[in-house]
Amino acid sequence: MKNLRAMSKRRRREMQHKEVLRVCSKLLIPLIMLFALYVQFHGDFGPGGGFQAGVIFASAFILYALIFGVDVGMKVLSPGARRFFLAAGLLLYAGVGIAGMLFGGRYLNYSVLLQDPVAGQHLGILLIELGVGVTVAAAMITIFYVFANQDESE
Amino acid sequence: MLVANLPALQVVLPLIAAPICLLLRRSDRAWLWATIVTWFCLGIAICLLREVLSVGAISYPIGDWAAPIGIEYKIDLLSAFLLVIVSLIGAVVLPYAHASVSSEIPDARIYLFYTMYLLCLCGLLGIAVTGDAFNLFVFLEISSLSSYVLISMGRYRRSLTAAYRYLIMGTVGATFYIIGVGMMYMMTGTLNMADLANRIPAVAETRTIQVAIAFIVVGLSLKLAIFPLHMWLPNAYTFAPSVVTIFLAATATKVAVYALLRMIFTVFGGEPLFVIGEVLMILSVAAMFVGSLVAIYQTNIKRMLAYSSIAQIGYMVLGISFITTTGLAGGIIHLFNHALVKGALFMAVGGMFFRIASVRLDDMAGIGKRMPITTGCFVIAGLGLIGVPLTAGFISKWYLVSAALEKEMWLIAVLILISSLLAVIYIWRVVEVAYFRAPPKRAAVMSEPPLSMLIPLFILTGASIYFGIDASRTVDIAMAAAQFLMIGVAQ
Amino acid sequence: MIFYALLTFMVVSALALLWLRNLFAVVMLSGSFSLNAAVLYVVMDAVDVAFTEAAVGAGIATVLMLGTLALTTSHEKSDPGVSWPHFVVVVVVGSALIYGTLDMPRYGDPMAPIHQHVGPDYIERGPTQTGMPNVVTSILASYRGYDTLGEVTVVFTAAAGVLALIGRRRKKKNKINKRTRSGERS
Amino acid sequence: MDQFAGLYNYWIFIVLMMIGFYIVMAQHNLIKKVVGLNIFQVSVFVFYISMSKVEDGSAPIIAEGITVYSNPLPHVLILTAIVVGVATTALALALVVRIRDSYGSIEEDEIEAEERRREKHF
Repeated sequence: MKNLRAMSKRRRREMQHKEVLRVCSKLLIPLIMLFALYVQFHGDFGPGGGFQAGVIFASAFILYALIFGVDVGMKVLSPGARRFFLAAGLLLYAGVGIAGMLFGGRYLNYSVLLQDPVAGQHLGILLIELGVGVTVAAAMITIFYVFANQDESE
Repeated sequence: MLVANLPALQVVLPLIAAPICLLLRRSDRAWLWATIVTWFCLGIAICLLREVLSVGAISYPIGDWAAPIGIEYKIDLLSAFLLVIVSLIGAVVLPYAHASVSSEIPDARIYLFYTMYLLCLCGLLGIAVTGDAFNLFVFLEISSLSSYVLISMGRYRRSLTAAYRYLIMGTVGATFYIIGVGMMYMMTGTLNMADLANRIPAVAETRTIQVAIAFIVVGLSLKLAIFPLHMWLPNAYTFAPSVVTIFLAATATKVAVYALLRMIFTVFGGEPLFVIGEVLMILSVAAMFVGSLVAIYQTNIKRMLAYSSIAQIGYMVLGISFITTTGLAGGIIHLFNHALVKGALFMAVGGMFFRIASVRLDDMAGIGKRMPITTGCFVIAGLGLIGVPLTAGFISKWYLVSAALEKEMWLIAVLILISSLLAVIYIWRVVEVAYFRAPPKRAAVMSEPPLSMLIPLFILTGASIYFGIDASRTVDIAMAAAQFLMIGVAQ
Repeated sequence: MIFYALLTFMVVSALALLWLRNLFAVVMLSGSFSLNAAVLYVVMDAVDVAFTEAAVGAGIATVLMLGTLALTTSHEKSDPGVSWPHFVVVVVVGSALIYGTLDMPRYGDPMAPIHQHVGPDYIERGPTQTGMPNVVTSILASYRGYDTLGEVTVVFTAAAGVLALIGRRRKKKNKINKRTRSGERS
Repeated sequence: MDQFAGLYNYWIFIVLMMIGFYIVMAQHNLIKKVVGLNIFQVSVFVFYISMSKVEDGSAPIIAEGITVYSNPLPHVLILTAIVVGVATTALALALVVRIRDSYGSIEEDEIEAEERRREKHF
């Protein structure tokens, strides 16, 4: 048990010396994020959407934390910020539903959001997919950091 | 405008409140927020019940997509009644929670506790209003996941294993449920409950539908903790924080009973109902006896009440298994009464735990003299559990017995009475220890819990007496709901 | 053909899980099982599901399991042997399911009930009502948007639940441990 | 044997489900139980997706020149179910970490023995 932990610590120290890995990941991470955004906003036409985008976006953070250490990764997104995004995505989604109500439709009716129902649907779907993406990404990052952070507690 | 949207708001209000609660962070603010929200939920539920009573069932297509295409919320008398039960308990528990939770859970996690509480409430309410078989699964999982976390927040390490075991069994149950829903969908092409009810008779003879029904019933029975699928329940109730035990014991199993009722009466209907009824009858009688007998031998008062819950779930399911209007009404009344009675009992135990930090029977010696109000409420609620006349429990058992007599099942009627006597034994054990045993010397400082915990206890205990003396309102609603459900059988 | 190759591989990996004692191998195998399922989804035309399964099932779940292994242990203690009561339960449940398949519409049958009722309706109305060629997105986000809201809530619940269970234990960890243990004794 | 043609796939899914179900019930290791639960659920998902398939159909993304699409509804349901599944897994694993911390073991039989040793208190 102790060995394992020591090993993972040693490995992290070694990782910090792996120049190739660090350079490559620095190149990769923006690409991963870009791909996440593509998946997020292209979900209407091809496969993809908020869930997949959120997970891919989170994987960029996870990769960063794996290579540069969890502590460094934690600094990029503080616990408070993670909690904020976690709640914000869900609130955005539920809020779009409430907006539908305020505009005279039933809950989650997007057609009433704009004058043209199809455009309204488009807007509604865009917003709720954004909400999904934000919450899923924040949730995955939170869960990963919490698990990764246990390691150093002893 | 808001009034027309009440069905959605009933569920969405706690759903939106939960992330806000997460952002509040500070324990007191989180508690205050959760309290306000739950009382609003209760208000909405009462409005909905009144509306259903005056204009009949409400249908609410979410997103304005008509039924089989979109998800529909359907509130008939039964679901409105259940909404009131769940949100009533949810609201009454929170004032109680303030003192209890801060004594049992580390301060840094209290806001997470209330977040989970709101999510659990949201899930349970969502199950009660939905008219869509798959949507039921989603909300079932919201309530389940949050209750796993709530249970694990107990102060024993066994809370963790209890939560883990519940998680495994609950997830297996939910997976069984989606297997069943998948098979039904395969044969009918729809997920909407009303639409399913229309389309199932045409394919009711197929083996696929028969297996689908079996899987749905087994899956929900796991959630319901009906004997012999009750293994997760005793530990989960025993080791959860007091507030969680009160809330789950009074609502979660009731909602599962509702889901079972909804599926077998509204969706399946017809022939298979009677087969399910026979199986459920045997299991529920077994549950009544096994639960009560095991309860007698417990030395931990929470575990005793947990086993008693298994027996009481047996009574509710027994009512369903008669498949008559009286039986159903008895089951539904018992669902309501048991929520009040068990809520009150667990609240009293939580109050004792608050002072003596133990739930072992031996540590309760002489507690009747030191905490007379709490113990008094425990005894009154205990009488309700037994089913003494002038308590709520009497009304429901009266209907159950008369349902048995109606079907000329003398044996069942006798068994109901005998198993009620078993409840006398385990409640008496507590009374004996509490009043007739000398208190240990170190217990000199024992005193009543704070008023914020006593008032909710009074409300539930008082209600359990009130609904025993003037049962006309609950009986009327339960009878009407039962008649409405029986329409599905006649077809 | 590829369909059956994938299925065979899935059966083999699931069976191997029964015997493997090394938890690291178990987790990796379960990840590859998910990945296999993802490819199978593509074969069955469910591209969105495949995408999610690959990212969530094979990706995140595996990462979390590896994290758990690092925190606990990576080797299973003893072989529990065959548990006959459980085996009987499994055989009964499995036979019930197989009995249930006997009246099912055949695989790929275009006349199956699900291709007659609500399903094709979505394909017809989806693009015109929501302006999205991807019908899965239009159902997910609009027609059954409420399910998706519930699903996001589940994700939220899981994240908040993980925080409640193991969040921020760095300083308080030992204290909590002691408390739980003494709670047991009291 | 012609009467069973087109059902074999379902049977294989059922075998997979049952292997997962068996692992959940019979294995003592808590992590392995979670893996079993995953296998069980993924197999149910595969079963759902297989019912949406239409012969010669294609993915339900509307494009010109394609007339037969598979049924999109099961896809949506399973998308939801997958995410619910991973949420459950995350919670289960968090519980396992806590259990290991307070019991020093993740083997069910050892934990039960430990609990029974202290059972007299309950």
